Amino acid sequence: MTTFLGGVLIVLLSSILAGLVRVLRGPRMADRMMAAQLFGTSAVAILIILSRVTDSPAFLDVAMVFALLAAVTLVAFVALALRRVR
Amino acid sequence: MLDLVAGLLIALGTVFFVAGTVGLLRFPDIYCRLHALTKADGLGLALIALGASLMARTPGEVFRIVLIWFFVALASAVGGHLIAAYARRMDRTREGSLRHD
Amino acid sequence: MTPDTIYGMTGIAVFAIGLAGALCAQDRLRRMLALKLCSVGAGFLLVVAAWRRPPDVPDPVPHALVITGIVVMVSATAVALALIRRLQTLEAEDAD
Amino acid sequence: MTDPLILFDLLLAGSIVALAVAVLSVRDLFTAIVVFIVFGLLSALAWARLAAPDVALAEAAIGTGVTGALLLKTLHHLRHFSDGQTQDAARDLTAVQPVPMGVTVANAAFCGLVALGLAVAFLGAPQAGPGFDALVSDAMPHSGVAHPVTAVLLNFRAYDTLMEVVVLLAAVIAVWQIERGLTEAPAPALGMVWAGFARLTLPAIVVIGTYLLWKGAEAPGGAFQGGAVLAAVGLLLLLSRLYVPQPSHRGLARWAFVLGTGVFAGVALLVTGGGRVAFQYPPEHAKTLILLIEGLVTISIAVTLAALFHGREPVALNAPESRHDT
Repeated sequence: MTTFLGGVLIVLLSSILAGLVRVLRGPRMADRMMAAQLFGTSAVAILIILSRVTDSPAFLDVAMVFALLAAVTLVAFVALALRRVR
Repeated sequence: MLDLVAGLLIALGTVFFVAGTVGLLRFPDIYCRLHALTKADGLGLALIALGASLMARTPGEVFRIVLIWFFVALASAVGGHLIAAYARRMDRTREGSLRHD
Repeated sequence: MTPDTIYGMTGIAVFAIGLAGALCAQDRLRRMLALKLCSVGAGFLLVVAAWRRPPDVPDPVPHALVITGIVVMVSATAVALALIRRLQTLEAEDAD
Repeated sequence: MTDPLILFDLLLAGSIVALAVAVLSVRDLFTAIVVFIVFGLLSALAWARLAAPDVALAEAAIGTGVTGALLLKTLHHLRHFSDGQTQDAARDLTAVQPVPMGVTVANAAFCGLVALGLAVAFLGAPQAGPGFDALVSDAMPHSGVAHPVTAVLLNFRAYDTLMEVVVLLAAVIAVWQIERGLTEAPAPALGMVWAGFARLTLPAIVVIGTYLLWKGAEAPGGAFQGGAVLAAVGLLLLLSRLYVPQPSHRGLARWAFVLGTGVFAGVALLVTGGGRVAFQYPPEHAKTLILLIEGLVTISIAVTLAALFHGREPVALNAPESRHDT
């Protein structure tokens, strides 16, 4: 089971790395920001699985903080950009 | 048995994550990518959370996993909305300024 | 190969990259980012120093030091970024 | 020995180094900031992997919350004030003459040498030398809390933590002075969906922040993590202009800034008054005192971090100090 979950972790991490191509290529700022949002979700998934593998429930709190604060960077981006448009 | 079901759910969730990333890379414009992203990562995390909570030891862990899933789903829905609204407004002002010129 | 060697080398690499960036960066914001990379690299080395083979619990003192370091770094970042913004404003006014 | 996660470790370590290179080498500054945020995310994962959930929590809360928002705000300001649509205009203002090749090579060689020295020192060091673990676990019964990291932060090395709170205070004083008299930006229109989201999420973040603070006594968590999470509420309120700092709130904010430092130092003085050394709390009151300090320090940290993001001191619009004070 641990080996299987290790494989899942590697796939999830690779999906983050593949998504980085979108961050680097853009073309718009919103594209880059959106990809970062997806990475937040992937990191939460990685932490949930990691907490199972290493049997440490404390990682769930880290995942919870990521889940709650995922919106902050995004809201900062949108709110700051819209200020200039108005 | 329970482990098997949990493993299947987690594997399925991972497939959704991979699909979301492929959509992020392959779809032509920002609105399509947003669609791929919010659907895929929402569902993928739901399946992984379900699988992980099947393997949880205490009810407290299950509760926290459910809470995490709920917050991520909420944030990703609202984030998708905000990004889409932002992109649309940017498109409009760009068009407007072009017509103005 | 154990996690501590792997992440220890990562920390050293990140520190060196940050140092190179801080020396070579052209604009102020990028130099700030490079210094932040340095601080994360140092944090890696401390956390690695605290790591013990799994049945043992890690050493709490370096963890506390890194947490202190993170908070001090965010204060330093805020001041540096405020200075960057102010300098930019003044330069823009001078250019007018 | 054959840890099934070793491949995951190698991949994670490799991507962290690659991201560090990318932060410094991509041309667009906005991309660099996004890559830096992802770098913070992955280093939090690595710290979780190294069995340091406290550190991962602090990095997650501060790295994804305050730091990212601060960097984005600064970039927005840079592009706005150089009033070009592209970042090239911003670069023209800040960039200087090209650096001669020799200097770059010398810098790279110097950094390589530093890295080499560090690597030799690191690999040559004895595996898992004597740390402070034994000392800490011996002293744990006297600390008043059950979580070693919290015991170190608020009891054994409380001087460090006091100074850290002082650094935060100094930072907010400096930022208020630097940004004296700048004017407010107008509110962004985020729409109905955002309003509903805020109504649901902001209280939830408050609950989770308090939970992290409370949990710090026996498990990973504590004042800094809790404070950073609570600061995110302030950030969201400030960004969406649900709360606009008023000049009349300045006094309250100042009290909140000094609250943590004041109580921390006050408790130390009180303990000295009882004929003990500054942070040697009487064992029967240790837990109460630590929780009191942590609670108030959390409020202080949350308000200070939010103020550090907001930057300028709230002043009346027709105040004597204006932006053109030079």
